[in-house]
Amino acid sequence: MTGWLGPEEWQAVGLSVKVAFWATLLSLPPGILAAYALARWEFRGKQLLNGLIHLPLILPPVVTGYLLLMTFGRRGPVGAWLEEVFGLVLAFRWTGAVLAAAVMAFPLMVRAIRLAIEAVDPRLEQAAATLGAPRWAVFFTVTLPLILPGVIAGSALAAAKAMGEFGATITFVSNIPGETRTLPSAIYSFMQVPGGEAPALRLVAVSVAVALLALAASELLARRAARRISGT
Amino acid sequence: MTGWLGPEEWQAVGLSVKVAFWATLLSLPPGILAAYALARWEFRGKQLLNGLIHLPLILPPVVTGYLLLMTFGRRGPVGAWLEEVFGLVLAFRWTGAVLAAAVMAFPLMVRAIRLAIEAVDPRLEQAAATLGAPRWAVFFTVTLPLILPGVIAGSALAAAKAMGEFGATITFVSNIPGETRTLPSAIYSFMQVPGGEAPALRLVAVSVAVALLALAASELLARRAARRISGT
Amino acid sequence: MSLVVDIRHAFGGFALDVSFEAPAGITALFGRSGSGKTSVVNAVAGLLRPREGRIVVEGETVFDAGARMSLPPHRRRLGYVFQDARLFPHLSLRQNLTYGLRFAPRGASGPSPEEVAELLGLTALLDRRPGALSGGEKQRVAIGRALLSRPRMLLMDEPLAALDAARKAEILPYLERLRDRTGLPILYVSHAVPEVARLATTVVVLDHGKVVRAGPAERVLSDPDMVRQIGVREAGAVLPAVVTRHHADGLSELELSGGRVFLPAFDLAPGERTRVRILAHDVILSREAPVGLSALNILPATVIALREGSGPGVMVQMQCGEDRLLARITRRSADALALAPGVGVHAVIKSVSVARIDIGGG
Amino acid sequence: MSLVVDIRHAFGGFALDVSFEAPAGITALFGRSGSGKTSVVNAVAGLLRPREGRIVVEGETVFDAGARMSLPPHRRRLGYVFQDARLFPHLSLRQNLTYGLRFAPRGASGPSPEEVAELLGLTALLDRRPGALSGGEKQRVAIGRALLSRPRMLLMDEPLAALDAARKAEILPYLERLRDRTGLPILYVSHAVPEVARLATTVVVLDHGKVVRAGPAERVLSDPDMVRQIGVREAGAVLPAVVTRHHADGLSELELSGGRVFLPAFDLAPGERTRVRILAHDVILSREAPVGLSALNILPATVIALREGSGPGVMVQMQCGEDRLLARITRRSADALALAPGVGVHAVIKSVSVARIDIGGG
Amino acid sequence: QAQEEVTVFAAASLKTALDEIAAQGGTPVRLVYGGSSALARQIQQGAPAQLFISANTDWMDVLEADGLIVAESRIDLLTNRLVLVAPADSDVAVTLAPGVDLTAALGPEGRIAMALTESVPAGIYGKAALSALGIWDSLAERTAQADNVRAALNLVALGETPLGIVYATDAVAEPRVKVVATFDASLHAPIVYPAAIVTEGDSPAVRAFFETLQGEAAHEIFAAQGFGFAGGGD
Ligand SMILES: Nc1ncnc2c1ncn2[C@@H]1O[C@H](COP(=O)(O)OP(=O)(O)OP(=O)(O)O)[C@@H](O)[C@H]1O
Ligand SMILES: Nc1ncnc2c1ncn2[C@@H]1O[C@H](COP(=O)(O)OP(=O)(O)OP(=O)(O)O)[C@@H](O)[C@H]1O
Ligand SMILES: [Mg+2]
Ligand SMILES: [Mg+2]
Repeated sequence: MTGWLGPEEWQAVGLSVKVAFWATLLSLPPGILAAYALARWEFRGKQLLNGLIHLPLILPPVVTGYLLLMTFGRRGPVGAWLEEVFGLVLAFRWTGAVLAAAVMAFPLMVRAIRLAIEAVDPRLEQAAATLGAPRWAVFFTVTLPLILPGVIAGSALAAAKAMGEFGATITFVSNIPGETRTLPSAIYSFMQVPGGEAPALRLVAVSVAVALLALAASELLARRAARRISGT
Repeated sequence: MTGWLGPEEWQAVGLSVKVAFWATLLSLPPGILAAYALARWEFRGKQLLNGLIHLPLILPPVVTGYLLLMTFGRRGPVGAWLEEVFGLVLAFRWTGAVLAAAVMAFPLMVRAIRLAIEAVDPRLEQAAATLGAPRWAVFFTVTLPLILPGVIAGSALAAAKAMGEFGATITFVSNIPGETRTLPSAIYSFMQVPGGEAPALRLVAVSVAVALLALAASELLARRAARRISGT
Repeated sequence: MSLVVDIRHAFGGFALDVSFEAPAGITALFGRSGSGKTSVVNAVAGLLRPREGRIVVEGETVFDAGARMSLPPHRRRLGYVFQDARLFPHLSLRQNLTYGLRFAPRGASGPSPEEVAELLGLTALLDRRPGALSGGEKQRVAIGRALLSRPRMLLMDEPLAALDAARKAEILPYLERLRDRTGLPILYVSHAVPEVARLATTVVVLDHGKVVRAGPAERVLSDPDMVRQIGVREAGAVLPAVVTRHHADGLSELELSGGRVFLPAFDLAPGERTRVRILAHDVILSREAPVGLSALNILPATVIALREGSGPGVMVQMQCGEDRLLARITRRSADALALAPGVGVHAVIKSVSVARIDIGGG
Repeated sequence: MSLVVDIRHAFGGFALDVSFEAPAGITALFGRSGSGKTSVVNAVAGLLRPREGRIVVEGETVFDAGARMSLPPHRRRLGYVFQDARLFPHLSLRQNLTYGLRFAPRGASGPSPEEVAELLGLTALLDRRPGALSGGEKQRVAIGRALLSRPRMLLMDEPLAALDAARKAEILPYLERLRDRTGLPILYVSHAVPEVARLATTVVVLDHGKVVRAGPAERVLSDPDMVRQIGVREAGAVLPAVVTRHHADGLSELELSGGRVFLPAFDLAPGERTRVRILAHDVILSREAPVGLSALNILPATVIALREGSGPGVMVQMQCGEDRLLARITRRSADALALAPGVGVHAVIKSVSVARIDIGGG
Repeated sequence: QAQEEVTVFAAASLKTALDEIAAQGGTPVRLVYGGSSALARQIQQGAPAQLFISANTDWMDVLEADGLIVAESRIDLLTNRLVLVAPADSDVAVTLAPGVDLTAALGPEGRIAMALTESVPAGIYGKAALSALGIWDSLAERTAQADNVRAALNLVALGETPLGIVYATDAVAEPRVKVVATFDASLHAPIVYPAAIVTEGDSPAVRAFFETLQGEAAHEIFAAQGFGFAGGGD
């Protein structure tokens, strides 16, 4: 198996998994918050927020990558500030790949979670409130457990997207072996040269295998969570 | 306004909207079917189907486009058959762009609808059955109306994705002005040359405006559908 | 037999083993909370597939585990009023009510949606959605919806529990008319003994998933052994009666096998047969024929047995004509009156204590 | 005043305009289906924000439309038993029951989860999930959950409707004890007059969103005008009484203002005050003192008024000591006995007809 | 200093050759491949590039104007040629003379695969060449423009288009296509791959590797891929 892929390729596989993992995990809190806000709150600029979240879906990834580069690059306003204040560099680092993947996957995650929140029976939340639970407690003890299947589904979608993300990533953090050269970037590189199809397809197979594994795991988790909720 | 964009660019806008519209509309029936199957049925190969549907999310779009070209191109097995039997040509046609956009958007749509189906209380479907409704009638009179908000959300996601799809489209049907030159292709084109950022951003603005409009409309529809369902 | 149920099923920790046969009319399923009533109804409706056994409705086998056959719910044509209303939230009341109509066989007759809405006091609400209804309103819609699906049998799981006395008093006679005029069989779950006594032809008593008693309503409800299941207050005898005449002052006269009784007027014609229920605790006993009492009904009877409970009460079983009567009195009174088997007594019954709800055809 | 409600609200087509004050104890909300009971309870709980008015619970203003203040539900600390159980489907019964416990103030005392589970017969089910429960089991969990949130007031919307008589007979005394020992006020919605009569200190009768009658339970339930709301069968008088002694044969002796009555034994000590309810249809009248009857309780009384209804019955209101008694007899009997205001009569009441459910402290 | 790794940003089409050169040892290098435009923008944003090899002079000009590359180090490292390709089983024969009728070779439905003619270098050169032949106007409608030259080649390889315009280097290694004709170098601006040292990344190691690239061994490898050299060769 190790013979089948070169060390650089294994590196790309590992990096992709790492990026997808962190992108999904770090998107979860803001994703749940945004989904909750869109599903439950009324506020000015709600449609704007909704549009903003969907933007990475609408824009060609190159544009998203370009905008990320301009904003979070070392010379970009936010990027410079992050580096100065926190010493955090995103540009051309795997952390930047995480950001790009997270941004691209965010709308998918938010949509799934939002649908789940909208399906929660508000009467159960009311019941919790009458039992003395403050709003945050209602959220953590009732809402969140009830939307768990949606959160898992959203995370699965996001992780799959993060595994496959390419356009924004390569535009933002480039294609640096060991740092930002994810599986899709590697596949792209192979596809750009004569005779690269075979190694590209080998990487595609790996990527599909990893993603299917993750998907199956998420199905299992979601099913277990759903069983809990059906209450039997 | 017409002066702000050239006629070719207006053409690209129109084409993108047309492609997104048809891609979304045509994905709906198979999308609902697939979501229903994944949510409710147990069958061999369920995980495989699930994986297959997610594939376009996991693969770099170029690869998806490449696979589409090999399958649905004029020389591809399915493409040749379609042309022979139905006279339907996809390669280099806007119909092909619709196919590419639909395939890319499909996982997003299916996920949303599936979540909605999983949230339907099966006891309502049972009630319909005891009132004499056969399974298909239960689906159309109870299940479908109840999942409408999810269907709308899924369609919005799919349409947004279809508006932004670029990699698979250009790989499959290339960039033919008036036929397959969608907004993202045009934007990509501008982004390739020094100083092309300004015109690219102009097109981005148009694309964002169109998508936001569609999103807002979908929100409105979904809200109305949800109000119906809350039953007040 | 209009309904044959013979099923066995196991949930985690709960075993259902129910077997009974019921003739036409209304079959009441009676039993404590958690005794398996809803499970039996679900099995009849096709929503629960028992592990073993069979179910026959009106002569047609709808479920047979041995033959691996189970008619899908929509082919069984049983109108089910669920314990939780289960209205369609996306449809208006009118659409909820008429939902089953389009799936009913062409020729099937039955009440019109307007009649049902009127009966259930829903006419003003027809354009509302279920979410904006009160608990009782929901339950009424559920009843109407089942009625309008033109079923060949009704399954009703505590349909009147959420309703007030006045509303019940409107719906019960309607169910009786259904039973009597159209012959629609009904499987009826209720905790309310007056309802059961009034409506049921057959009573099936469940306990911990098993049938502990099943048979004609008169027999089961008059059985002193059933006191524990039914509750002391609701114990009583159900006696067959024939209407003899209606008086101008609003009283109807009925002939029991043991004598004549007066009841508030009701709408059966003279000559028709009915049933009256006389609660044990509504009966006063006297050794001599009492005089000058407001009570109109005094029946001579002979003590058959005295049965003591744990409390201060004694259940006195009496022969009254060809039927049996029950009286619940204190031990102190029994002693004072020197009651013993064979002793002749007079049973004093206030006419109004044979309540409307306790009269019914059968 | 333990509870002050003064609210106005309008749904599409339904106007709520309710104003009443209730002292400590149990306040029963009574009224036909759709009369606005649940809406009032929701307003008290903070789940419905009325357009106008104010609500004061135990001296604390929890809602005041004028001052634009509305305490959020979780700060009101009212344990709400919903008409639909609303259990948390993702939690086990044990977790459902103890849900409110962690949010209760530190010092708050009350029954332990084990006690509550035992009382409600849920001990064997604690590890189950709500989806696998029967209708009555769900309702019992909902009651336990509200009790265990250590509320300063209980809101109960038809909590016992889905329960059998035996189970009710276990839960009712517990609610009484709560009322008497801990002084926990309860706002109680019910269609069942026996429950209301037994428990309620105050009765508020709603009709079409308006209060048609409110006041102490004895007064409201004994009011012949309430017959229409309550139903003929449930009309009766509620009289204050003092326990005098308990007899060895299982009877307890009580002193009413108009005489002595015997009841099946119950657990109040001699000297304690209580209430007994005597249903109008359980009373037989006689001009002369009857002899040789199994009925132990015979009270002398004077006819105050006769009220005719639409049927063959007459409601006879009598003075009996300082209290009023109601009897429902036929017009024929009233004529035969020549009843008229001022006439002296003997009211014959079977001891057991003053049912357990109709005795209660307060 | 042998440990210092040199980061090279290079046009994706150079991958095969550069991988091979790096594998021969010497200076350890980190090779980053991408589109010239993306790489140039990243260098503008401070990417850790030390050497930039572009497929496109415009972007190198931009960087030079911004002072981001060491101007004196800039050279035209490689050159390329434009060829007309057809599927290997095709029997089309064309001579690229002015006014040549390519539409006949395309048939009624066929298209000619190119890279984007407005933005991608291979497409720009191709359009220039066709214009010089005076046939662009008649062919513009019949193009199938891909986002990069590899995708255009792929269209021909799969037989989706009967003709395509790609670099000679691409055609060399693709057995499913054959070169029908080669465009005369005078028909378009010179196709060069400029290379330069990035100002911020200048170091002895990068200069050493830059030397290697211009050395004999590297030349052989480039030549085997079909590249030419500005200074001489073919
Ligand atoms: N959100 C709403 N919109 C419109 N009407 C409503 C709404 N909620 C309740 N109603 C109406 O207000 C009236 C009172 O409802 P409520 O639930 O308070 O009645 P209730 O007395 O509790 O009846 P029940 O005994 O049947 O539960 C009903 O007619 C109901 O249809
Ligand atoms: N899916 C299930 N899994 C496990 N136990 C179940 C399931 N469904 C029902 N039960 C149990 O079976 C028993 C009978 O339930 P059922 O609903 O038939 O009772 P019921 O007689 O209708 O009671 P109620 O009067 O309270 O509605 C209950 O103890 C219940 O907890
Ligand atoms: Mg039940
Ligand atoms: Mg209510």
